[in-house]
Amino acid sequence: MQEIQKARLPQLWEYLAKKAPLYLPQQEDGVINFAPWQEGARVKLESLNTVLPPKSIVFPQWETYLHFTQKARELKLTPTKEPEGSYILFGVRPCDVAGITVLDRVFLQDPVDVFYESRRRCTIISLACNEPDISCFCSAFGLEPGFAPAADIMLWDGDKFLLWQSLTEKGETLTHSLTDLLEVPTPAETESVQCLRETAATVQEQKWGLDGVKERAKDMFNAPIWDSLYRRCLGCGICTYLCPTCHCFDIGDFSRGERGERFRCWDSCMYKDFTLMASGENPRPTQKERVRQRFMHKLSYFPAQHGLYGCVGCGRCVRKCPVNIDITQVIKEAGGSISCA
Amino acid sequence: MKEIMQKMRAEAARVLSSGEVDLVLGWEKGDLWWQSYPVFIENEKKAELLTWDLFCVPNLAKYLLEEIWHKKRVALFFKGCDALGFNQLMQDKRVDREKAFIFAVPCSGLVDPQKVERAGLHQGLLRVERLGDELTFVYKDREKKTAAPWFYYDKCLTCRYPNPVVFDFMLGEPVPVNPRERFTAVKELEGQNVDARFQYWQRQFSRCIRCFACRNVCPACSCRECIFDLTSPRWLGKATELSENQFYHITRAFHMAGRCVDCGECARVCPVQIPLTSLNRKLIKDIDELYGPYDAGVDPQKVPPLVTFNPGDPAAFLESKGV
Amino acid sequence: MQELAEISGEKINDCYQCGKCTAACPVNPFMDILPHQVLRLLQLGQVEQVLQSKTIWVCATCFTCAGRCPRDVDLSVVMEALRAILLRQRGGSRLKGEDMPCLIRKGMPEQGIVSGFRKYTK
Amino acid sequence: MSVAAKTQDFEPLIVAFCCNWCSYAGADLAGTGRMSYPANIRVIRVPCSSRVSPNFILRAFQRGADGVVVAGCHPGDCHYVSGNYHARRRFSMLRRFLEFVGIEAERLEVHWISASEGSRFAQVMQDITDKIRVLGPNRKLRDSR
Amino acid sequence: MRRIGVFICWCGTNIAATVDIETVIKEAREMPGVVYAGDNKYMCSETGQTQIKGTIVQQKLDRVVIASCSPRMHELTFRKTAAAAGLNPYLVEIANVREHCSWVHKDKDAATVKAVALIRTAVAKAALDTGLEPQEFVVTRRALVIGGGIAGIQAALDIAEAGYAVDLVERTPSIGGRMAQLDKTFPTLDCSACILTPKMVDAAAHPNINLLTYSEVEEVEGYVGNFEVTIRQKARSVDAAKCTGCGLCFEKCPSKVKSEFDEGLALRKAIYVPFPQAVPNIPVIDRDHCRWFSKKKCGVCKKVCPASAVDFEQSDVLIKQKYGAIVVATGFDLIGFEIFGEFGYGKHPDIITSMEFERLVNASGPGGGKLLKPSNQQPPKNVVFVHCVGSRDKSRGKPYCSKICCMYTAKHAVLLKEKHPEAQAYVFYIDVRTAGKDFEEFHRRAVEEYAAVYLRGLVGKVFPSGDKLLVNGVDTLSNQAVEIEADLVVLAAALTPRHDAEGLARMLGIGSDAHNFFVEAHPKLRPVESHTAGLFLAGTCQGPRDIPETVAQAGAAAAKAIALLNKETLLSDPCVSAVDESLCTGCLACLKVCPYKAISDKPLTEKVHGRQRRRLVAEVNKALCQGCGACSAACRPGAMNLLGFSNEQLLAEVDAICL
Repeated sequence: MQEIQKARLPQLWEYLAKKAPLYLPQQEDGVINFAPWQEGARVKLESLNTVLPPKSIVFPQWETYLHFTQKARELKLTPTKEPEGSYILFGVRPCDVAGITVLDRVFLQDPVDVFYESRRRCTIISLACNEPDISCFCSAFGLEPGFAPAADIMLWDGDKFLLWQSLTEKGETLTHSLTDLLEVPTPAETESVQCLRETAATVQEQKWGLDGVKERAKDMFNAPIWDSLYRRCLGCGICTYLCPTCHCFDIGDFSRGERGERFRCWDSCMYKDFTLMASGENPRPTQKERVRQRFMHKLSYFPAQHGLYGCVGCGRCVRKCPVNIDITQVIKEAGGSISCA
Repeated sequence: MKEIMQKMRAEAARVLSSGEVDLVLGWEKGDLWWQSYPVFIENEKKAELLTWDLFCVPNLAKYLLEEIWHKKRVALFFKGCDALGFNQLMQDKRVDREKAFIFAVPCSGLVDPQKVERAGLHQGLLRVERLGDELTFVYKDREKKTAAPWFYYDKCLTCRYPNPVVFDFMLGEPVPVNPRERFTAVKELEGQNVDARFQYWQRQFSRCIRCFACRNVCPACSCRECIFDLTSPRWLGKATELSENQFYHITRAFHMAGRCVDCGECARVCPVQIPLTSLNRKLIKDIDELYGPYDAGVDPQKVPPLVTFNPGDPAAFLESKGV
Repeated sequence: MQELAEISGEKINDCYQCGKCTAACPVNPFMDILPHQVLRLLQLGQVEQVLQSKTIWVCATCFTCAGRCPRDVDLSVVMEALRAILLRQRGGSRLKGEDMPCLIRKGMPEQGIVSGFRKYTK
Repeated sequence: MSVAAKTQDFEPLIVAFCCNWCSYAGADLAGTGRMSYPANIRVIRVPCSSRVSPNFILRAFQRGADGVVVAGCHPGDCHYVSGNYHARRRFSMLRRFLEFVGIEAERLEVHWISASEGSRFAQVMQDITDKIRVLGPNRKLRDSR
Repeated sequence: MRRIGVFICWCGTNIAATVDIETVIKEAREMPGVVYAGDNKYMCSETGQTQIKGTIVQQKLDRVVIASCSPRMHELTFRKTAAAAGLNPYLVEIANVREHCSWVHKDKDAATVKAVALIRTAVAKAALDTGLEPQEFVVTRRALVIGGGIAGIQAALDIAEAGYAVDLVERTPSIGGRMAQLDKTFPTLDCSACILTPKMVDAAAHPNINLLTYSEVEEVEGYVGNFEVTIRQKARSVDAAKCTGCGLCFEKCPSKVKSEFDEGLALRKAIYVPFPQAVPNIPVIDRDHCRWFSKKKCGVCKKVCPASAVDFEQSDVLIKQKYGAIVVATGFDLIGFEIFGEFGYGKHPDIITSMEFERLVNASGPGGGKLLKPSNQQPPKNVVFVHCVGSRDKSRGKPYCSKICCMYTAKHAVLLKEKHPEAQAYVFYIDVRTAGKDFEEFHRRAVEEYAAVYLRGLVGKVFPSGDKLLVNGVDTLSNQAVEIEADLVVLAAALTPRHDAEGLARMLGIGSDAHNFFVEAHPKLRPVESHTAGLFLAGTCQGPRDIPETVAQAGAAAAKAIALLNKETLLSDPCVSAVDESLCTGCLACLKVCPYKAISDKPLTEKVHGRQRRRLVAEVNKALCQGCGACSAACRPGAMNLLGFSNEQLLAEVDAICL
């Protein structure tokens, strides 16, 4: 384990940014999002969740993957070059790291998404949460606010310094290149990590027991809760677009005369045209089916298919839903139990 | 507020049990301090779910669009801004006045959770209460008091119609109307040069993720099919390329011209904090300047300024400004 | 001609010689060229003849001609422009900067000096 | 880049929406009278200036137009009685609004050109082309793809 | 995939000299959907049209683009050509590469590039064309003429003679209009009344003409072939069926009011006929001035009427009638004099308008046509006439020439001398315009035989001096200021449309110019039609003109109306708005911007998730819609779409033109 003085962070970022594009949480007009570092960047490490999850970097909202030209009756296709993968994500919270592992299940399984695969070669430096928010519930899914096992490097906030632990070979290599900036922590400091992890876990007041939720959720298709939830749903895409695990996309063309390009972009199961078919038929005709789909997918279908929940408890949808549709209420309905610490 | 909440519950139970209405739309308290969300009550026994607190911000009027079809009559609670939205729906012939039984709830301002968070008062917060002009933040083991306006939504601070302009039954006393200047941000932008303004808006529009929350929450956006969702013709591409985002925001705002009731809901729900209010208010300000003052949503019988004309209108496009 | 157009800003060619300016002019008996003739001569480019006339000095700038003109030609402004052209030509010798202190001491009103400068210098 | 250099290298694309009864006919008259104006002007025929939706204008800018002109009958002369009055409100508002979001107002011009004003049509088009040349290409609203 | 054919016209050298045809053909062949591109020296010629027709058949074309002159020139020609080859005529698009390209650009490369762009745009639009079918609708075979002056009377008589029923609406109690007020007519000096009154009687007696005097048009709805008009017949307070026209009532009536017909120079009674030859010869009660109506006293007329025709209880009647065609002939007013202070009109009784002069010189007018000074009833000696009072005056009056003043002033000079041989006429003028048969000769007679003194110049001031009027003027020919001691000053005032013409134009949906004269559909080729089909113009409501021109135009308007009424049915232009009911929200913003009231709401019942819903949607009346597209732009979701200029098409055009 090593540590870096907070005062030296700008130096670190400058160094890292020279090696590869470096993304970290930055503030613009009061909104904190991952953005490429540059001189004078307004970095905001201390805030918990960014508005958009780092999903927007590994799986951008839209990307072109094919160019085409069409002359008379001749069509020529040129695939876009694979995106650059050697960038660094700095300051990713453990829930968001877990979100990326959920995306991995989708995009890295056969057939592998080569664009995602390429972007996924990035290095993830995670920052543990010391004090999760009241709307956070990562622990419900067996995650730990103070630790992200899937990260390459793990950081803990020790007030004046960040404790630094590489978790993977990739992380180790990077750590080795930083000997000038990193220091060896005192044993007391090293030990404080354990304490931080424990405190963070206890701050989350609600202790969730999710035993049997996946199984019960399966039977919730006709549950009355959907009737009360969907009626107030506005049908906007905030919950899905801000979700670190939602991964649905649409494919579209943009053309200018005979040349054009094909792109893919995020889509949302909350939109009424999400399942609209060319015939005009819509298998999810009302918002009820759409709201149900979203929760069932996270709590039942995805676990059934991939063995893990499609929710990481980051709380973004809970905080940003304009009408407070709250997934924790659904989890409770599915038998999730809460005991207050 | 508690008093009004009691009245709400009593009135809701009364109109349901008397059979005057078969649905009451109100707000219900959630698990967390800032959660007060729309609730649909069809049984008088459930009237106890109703709440009235500093977070009852969602406008209930738009739910009428769907609910009205299967109901005899719907009772609902309106703050001042909600009533304007309702009138706009009336003007667009989307709701039938007869089908709504309106309880007016004068409102002197609601609390913006983001402001609470920014002030660092959110950790461990249980609830927020108001007495006069003072807020009390209640925690497990302590309390904190502050002046209320600090934490009100910006839109509440500039609110010009806190007392509903349309209702059947008034709950509580009308509150004083004391709005702050609402065009400050617009004027500030107008004072900048065109490139500075472009950079400002470019930054805002680039953040847009096209979640359409601003549209879906808006009481003036009530089209059955939105132009932005159409595939033939495809007006708006799905990629969030900057020019497409610009098209979205310019067109959205322009569809609001002469129709925006300035309720500020679009800006409230925007997850990336695009200052949509400034776009809407620029149009309101120009309409006021060019065609005389017009407040959408006050009188649904008035002809909105952009579907009428006066032969003596100014030709404002002849104004030329330095680049 | 161009100078005249610049100073007056009037469109001489708009005049269609209805003579209303002359008909309305209260001092036309004292003019050697009648007001409408002034415009006609200007249309023909005969500026010199107009500048030599008594008319432009007789004109009292009462604006009656301007008020009555059906073609929006303000003859009183044209007259003033003609006078200005002459005065500026004659310029220089009439009023010199170095004479100022003396003139002021003699009690010439300051307004007079200012307007004198405006008239007699370019 | 200096203004002069800009002016030489840059051939602006200007889309003109002309109402069939006045401005399109005015453009025809400019043609009949062989009154030349820059080839940068391309006319789209619409029945009335009130047919022009702001969306078409925005789309033109997205697709690379450097300037857009809407031309209709003089107020009071509308073939459809009141169309241009509606257009006048609509584009007064739109032009101010575009300026507000940082687009040079000069890129959108509205003119009343009657069927008998061929020379005015040519003059207006010449003036607009000159102005846009100085202003340079539209980069602000153009789709980057 | 479409099968589009592109035909490029050389127009001799008109296009080919500036646009490189070969390049254009090569480029056109590459355009999406194009299967054929060819050229012809003259596409509109017989051979060109044969080429188009042949190619449509051979190449199985489903859309046609013609790059040629302006669509305003030959769109119809080529639509007919396509139709002859079995293609729906609305599947033809024109790329205007002549007026908008070859004729206005000199650089061949630039013009060629632009021609290609224009063709590409037309191809993009054509690809989205849909075949349109005009609708047939029945014509109401009845005409309405608004205005009972000479224009209205003539138009009504002509239409009636052709066998169609006509309603002739006149605002005042009698038909006759301005012409009835005149004394003699130039240049023949025949008596105005003598030639007009027989026509008035004819009109009243014609079995096909229904006179609606003392009536006004209140509302106009509908469209060509089927106008629906509401006419308010004001209460006459005299039962027309009983009245014998004996005149006892107005003989006895005690209330006196200035006569409108006599331009205020004489008095009439509160119950009156405007002039002795009035048609119908039935009095009306001017309720504003009648003692019975103001004070509930008097009632003398009722008492003396031998036929008991006076009826104080009568009320306005609203008549609703359908018409196939409308002729508008509302005539003129004179410009107001308030702004021309220098003439002193209104400040001295001997300063009068030409219209007042007409009344003074008229045998049936005040003073029995003796032409005496209004101030003292003495014969005038020196009379000054002033031309162009308010006309040709862009600063305070009207910039246009009122056309008739030169001639009637000459006539007045002649009439003056006839009445008072010792009198002297002085005429101030800027130009004397005598374009017309025998006009110049007449004017010369006034100068040569009647010794009128013409002074080239205008009047600067008129002011009283003793019992005379001093007139300051100028003669720009002798270059001297002139002062005349006059007994009478006559001002030739500018003609303007009726003061309420603007409102009528809006009610009818026709255009009016900056001065509120109604606008013809084309200044040269369609001078008696308005922009709105089925509405025709006659007389001075369209612009200043004299009697023969007015009569000719009235005949022409009548002929147009007759041609229209002669058809049993009409075809509507299919380029109208259409509603996509699935998109329509029913907000009816479209209705608010529609200038033709062509949009209404209608209920629609549909099934949503298995349950019935009834909602409002907009509906377009295809016959009323004129295809302006205002509704399409006002419709937020794009439910309203103008066929032929649809959203899809305009977007495709924008995309294509920007390439």
